[in-house]
Amino acid sequence: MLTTAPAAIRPTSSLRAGRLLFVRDVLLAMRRWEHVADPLVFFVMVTTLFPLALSPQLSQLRDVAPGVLWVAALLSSLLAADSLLKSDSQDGTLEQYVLSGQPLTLLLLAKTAAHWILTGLPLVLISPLVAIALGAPTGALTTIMVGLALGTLTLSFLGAIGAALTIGLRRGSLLLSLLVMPLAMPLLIFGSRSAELAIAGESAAGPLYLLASLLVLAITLAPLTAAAAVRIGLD
Amino acid sequence: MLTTAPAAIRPTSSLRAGRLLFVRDVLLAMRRWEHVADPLVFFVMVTTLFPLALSPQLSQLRDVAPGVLWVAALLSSLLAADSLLKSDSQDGTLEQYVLSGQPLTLLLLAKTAAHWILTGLPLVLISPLVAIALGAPTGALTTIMVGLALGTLTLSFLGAIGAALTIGLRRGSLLLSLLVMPLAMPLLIFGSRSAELAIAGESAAGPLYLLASLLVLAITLAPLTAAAAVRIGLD
Amino acid sequence: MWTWFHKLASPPHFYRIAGKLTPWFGWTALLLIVAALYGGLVLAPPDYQQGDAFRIIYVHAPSAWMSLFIYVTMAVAAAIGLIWRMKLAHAVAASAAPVGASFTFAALVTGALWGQPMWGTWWVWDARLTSELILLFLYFGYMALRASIEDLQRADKASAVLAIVGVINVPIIHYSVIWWNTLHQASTVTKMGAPSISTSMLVPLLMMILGFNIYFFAVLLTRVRGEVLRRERNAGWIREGAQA
Amino acid sequence: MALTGTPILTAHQLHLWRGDRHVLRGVSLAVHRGEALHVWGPNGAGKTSLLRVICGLLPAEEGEVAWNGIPVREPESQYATALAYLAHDTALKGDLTALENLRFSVGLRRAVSDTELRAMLEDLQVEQCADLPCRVLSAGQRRRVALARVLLSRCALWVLDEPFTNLDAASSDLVAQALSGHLERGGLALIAAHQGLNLRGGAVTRLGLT
Amino acid sequence: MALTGTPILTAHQLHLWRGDRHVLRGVSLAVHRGEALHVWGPNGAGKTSLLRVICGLLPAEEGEVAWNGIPVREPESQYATALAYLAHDTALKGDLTALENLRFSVGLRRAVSDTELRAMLEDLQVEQCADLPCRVLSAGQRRRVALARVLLSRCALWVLDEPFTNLDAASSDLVAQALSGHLERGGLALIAAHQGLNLRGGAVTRLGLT
Ligand code: HEM
Ligand SMILES: Nc1ncnc2c1ncn2[C@@H]1O[C@H](COP(=O)(O)OP(=O)(O)OP(=O)(O)O)[C@@H](O)[C@H]1O
Ligand SMILES: Nc1ncnc2c1ncn2[C@@H]1O[C@H](COP(=O)(O)OP(=O)(O)OP(=O)(O)O)[C@@H](O)[C@H]1O
Ligand SMILES: [Mg+2]
Ligand SMILES: [Mg+2]
Repeated sequence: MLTTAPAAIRPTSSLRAGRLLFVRDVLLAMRRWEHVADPLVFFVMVTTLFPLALSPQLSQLRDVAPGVLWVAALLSSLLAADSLLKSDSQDGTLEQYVLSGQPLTLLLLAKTAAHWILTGLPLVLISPLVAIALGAPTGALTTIMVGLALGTLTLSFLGAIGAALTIGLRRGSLLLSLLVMPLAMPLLIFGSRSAELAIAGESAAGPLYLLASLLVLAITLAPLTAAAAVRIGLD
Repeated sequence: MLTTAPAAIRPTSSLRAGRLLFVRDVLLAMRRWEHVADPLVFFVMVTTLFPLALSPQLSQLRDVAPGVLWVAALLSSLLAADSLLKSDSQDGTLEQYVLSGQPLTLLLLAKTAAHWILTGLPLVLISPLVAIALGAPTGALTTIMVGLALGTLTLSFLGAIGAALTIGLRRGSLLLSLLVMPLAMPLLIFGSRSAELAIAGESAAGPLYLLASLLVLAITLAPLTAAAAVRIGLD
Repeated sequence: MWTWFHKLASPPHFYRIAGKLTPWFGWTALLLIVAALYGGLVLAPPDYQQGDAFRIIYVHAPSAWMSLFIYVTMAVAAAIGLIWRMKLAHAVAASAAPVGASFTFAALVTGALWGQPMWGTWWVWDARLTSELILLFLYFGYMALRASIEDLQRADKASAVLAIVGVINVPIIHYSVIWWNTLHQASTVTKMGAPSISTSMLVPLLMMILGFNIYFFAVLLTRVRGEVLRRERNAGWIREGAQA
Repeated sequence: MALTGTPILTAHQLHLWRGDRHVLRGVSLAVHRGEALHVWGPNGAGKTSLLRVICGLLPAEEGEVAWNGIPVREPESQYATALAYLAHDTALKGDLTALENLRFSVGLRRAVSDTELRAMLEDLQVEQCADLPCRVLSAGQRRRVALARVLLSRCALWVLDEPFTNLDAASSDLVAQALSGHLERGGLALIAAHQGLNLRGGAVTRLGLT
Repeated sequence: MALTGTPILTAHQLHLWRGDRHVLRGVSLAVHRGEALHVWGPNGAGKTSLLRVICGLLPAEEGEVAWNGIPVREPESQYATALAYLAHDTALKGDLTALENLRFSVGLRRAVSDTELRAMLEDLQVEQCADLPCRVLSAGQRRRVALARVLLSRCALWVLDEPFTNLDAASSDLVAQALSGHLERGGLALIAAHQGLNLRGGAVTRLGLT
């Protein structure tokens, strides 16, 4: 077979390539289930740390609950973002993407999507429990979840940019946080604001719309930017 | 020279070996100054994120200041801890330590010390600024600094254990946090308590003594444990 | 005694003995629990101030107790495995962890369920509650570490180190939390349970705790047998067993 | 086999500086169908650098690379789809099995079936590693799995950086054999290696760097 | 050169399982002063594993390694100080220069002066890399710097895993030369390599793994 003439080949469509990458990343994560759990547990832990560091009256807790929730979400997304491209760039897989002839933007989009499914979504799903532990009323839960869903997804895309920019820097993780955090400020403000309103029992439509529009912006621009950054990072 | 007979050699004493390692690590960090800055800036960022996420009345801020300070310190120490052994284990240097004939415990002690100098100390030094920004009275600053100094040093040692346990595990960073955080809870509690007392203008001797005793415990036990873990981690 | 210990520690031997013991444990546990449930849910009178809500105690207190008991068991087994290089001990520790975690979880959930009627909230940052929660994290950490190392020997030893460090830390956590909590004014119902528990309530509770313990041993034995099979899969005695 | 027609891959007067070292000093090359260009030279001569420039992973300060006469600016799909690069490090995921790695890395370029993948692993005599995580594979086994990616890519141009590293004699022959097969099918190859290349089929031209 | 006296390094009936693969099946060996044991065999035969077991980095399930007749449990100082190991990967810090790397890694074992270090780098013909961060060095240059560590370690036992990887012909000779010098000084060596070892001085015994 090594020397036989090749049969006609069927090149891979970009979409198929994207799907392949998506599937592979999910598979890769499942190989080590605990890694999927990690950002989740981190989120839960940070939210547990706070009450420990504060005096444990529920009333006061409820005031800071939105802040705690969102800062925790922000941090764990940032940490997770670190792993988005690291292994790929370390073992040279990233070069292979660039050389694969597939649109890098699309590949990165797929990667980011997989990444959110694996790190952001679980966090959103657990948030009601955490919110209750922080003394939020049951009425506020849906708003909080929606807000976090929009926020974490946007964060994943921001994280992609940061990860792309820090390719090849050992110990990039903290540097990455530095790059992304400023971009994430608006998210944090609107997000915690929405949670605050929800807990106070008022309508949080305003901040949620703002979050949504930020998400749209991120989805359209981030993969392009990240792709460019990757190209730069390689040479 | 390749084939000439060797002159008599002067073997390296354990202490000298420790100093060598210490110096090398500091040098290595200086090569990438941004890494020294990383935990610091992360600390500052987290502490600035909070006021953003909360409604910024200073009174309320002052109540949560100790919590914010200490959670931020804890997190940035944990993140920094990830890099304590990672590069050494990736490029096979760690094996060389084990085979160097020098006491591994001592080498790890040196490494941890260097690590604290590079990641913990800057954080302690900047803390007064942050504390004031969070509305702490000037009277409380020394106590806060002492508390953070004791706490971060202990955290570095705990981090060493975590790092040693997660050698060579991909995406070890979050796993590490997961392992170390429960161990770090007491630090957080006593630490934030001391800051709280200081801000309230009372004596924080009690919690500080407890922190100190925890530190002693850590210094004596952690390097041994870490060394054992490293030996395990290599095969 | 010592020789007997070593004999037991040899996998094939243990496998056989455990196989024999399991059903006994299983049935006694079942009997005790059923009896305790009857005593607790039917015979015992409703609590004069909590009404029937107090009956959760029959699940809650035993699970909480087990959560602590199992962690210690796990750590001790791990230590034995590390010091005397006994594979079986590692197997025990490995099998104990998930059981302990689920008991901890049960304690948390039942506690929370109880908290709702009692304190009007699912969760308060009470000392005991918090340390229980942290205990859950310790279990998670142990399991996560074990799961992320595929080489068995290494996983055994590394997680053993963690378990031991953890058990040193448990009392520290416990007291730090209590201390932290009591520094503030008694925020909520810190002292748990009904005032003086009457014997008609106590006896079933004790039976329940005993039942849970025996149940734990039954589960542990079966799980360890599974572990042993997995670990010794290419050892001689299993092949023979398979042929036979 | 005579090298007829115009060269497919050409590079003209490439200059590359790394730090203050002038690594590539006006390197030109031309590769025809069925030709393997064997880049050799002492350590640090610039072989890897040259290969990376040709792949477009490293921009040369001067000179240009052309494919079918069309200058290549940065890896564009048309050129990239024709090129398979094997670097010093095998781009394998330690947590995925050899098969999963290939399923993905080959799949990125073309539709491929597991049977085909397994067949190739068998040809390279690493079938027993197909379902092991690459982390546990030996250096040479990893190298072979990485080579399988290239052999399966069906690309016109193979760019191999020291493909024989860590390989035992037997598998070195296998690779050489695969290579000559590729050339006989009209493929091109650019190979950095310290050992001499003696192929059954195909023409080998040597390019020395100093 | 005749192999006189009792062997210094011995291993008896080593058994090692990796996963469910029985990698080392009762390997025994004995190395005398001035002897180099050349471990060879196909990829995946277990050369690296054997070397790591000998170094005490990997515990063998059965069998034992003895140094001067004293069994070695885990790397104890007495044995470790007599042993220098070069793995598949060069334990170099990319951010430090070659000199700084050596200053540390050799310094861990014995007091060493920069002039001595530079002299060795010169002997290995990488003096121009002495002050470059290892990150930018070529594969072969990195390999040579890593070898310099071993050559300078003054250890009685050299354990080298494929020392010739990435090396050009010239430097392979240099290494071989250094090796025979080591043996003539009464040193021992354990070497995994696919190429044959032909040394001017010292005795070479071959140990085949399958
Ligand atoms: C999530 C909430 C709760 C958690 C995590 C929790 C945890 C615990 C723990 C750790 C113990 C100690 C078991 C032992 O030391 O043997 C315990 C015992 C107990 N708990 Fe809770 N608890 C919770 C809620 C409650 C509530 C709401 C009540 C009733 C008001 C309650 C009543 C008791 C009683 C009566 C005992 C047994 C007394 C003793 O043996 O110390 N618990 N619980
Ligand atoms: N920043 C820099 N400053 C100085 N010299 C550099 C720098 N970066 C790379 N070099 C030099 O450029 C050369 C890069 O060579 P390259 O890696 O292409 O060599 P190679 O031919 O692949 O060698 P090998 O056979 O060892 O793989 C090396 O000599 C290296 O020392
Ligand atoms: N967990 C595992 N399960 C199955 N096989 C394994 C496992 N870990 C290692 N192996 C096998 O054990 C062998 C390890 O071999 P080792 O790395 O010692 O080979 P080597 O002789 O150094 O090969 P090379 O010449 O390629 O370096 C490989 O065949 C590998 O496939
Ligand atoms: Mg090269
Ligand atoms: Mg090998």
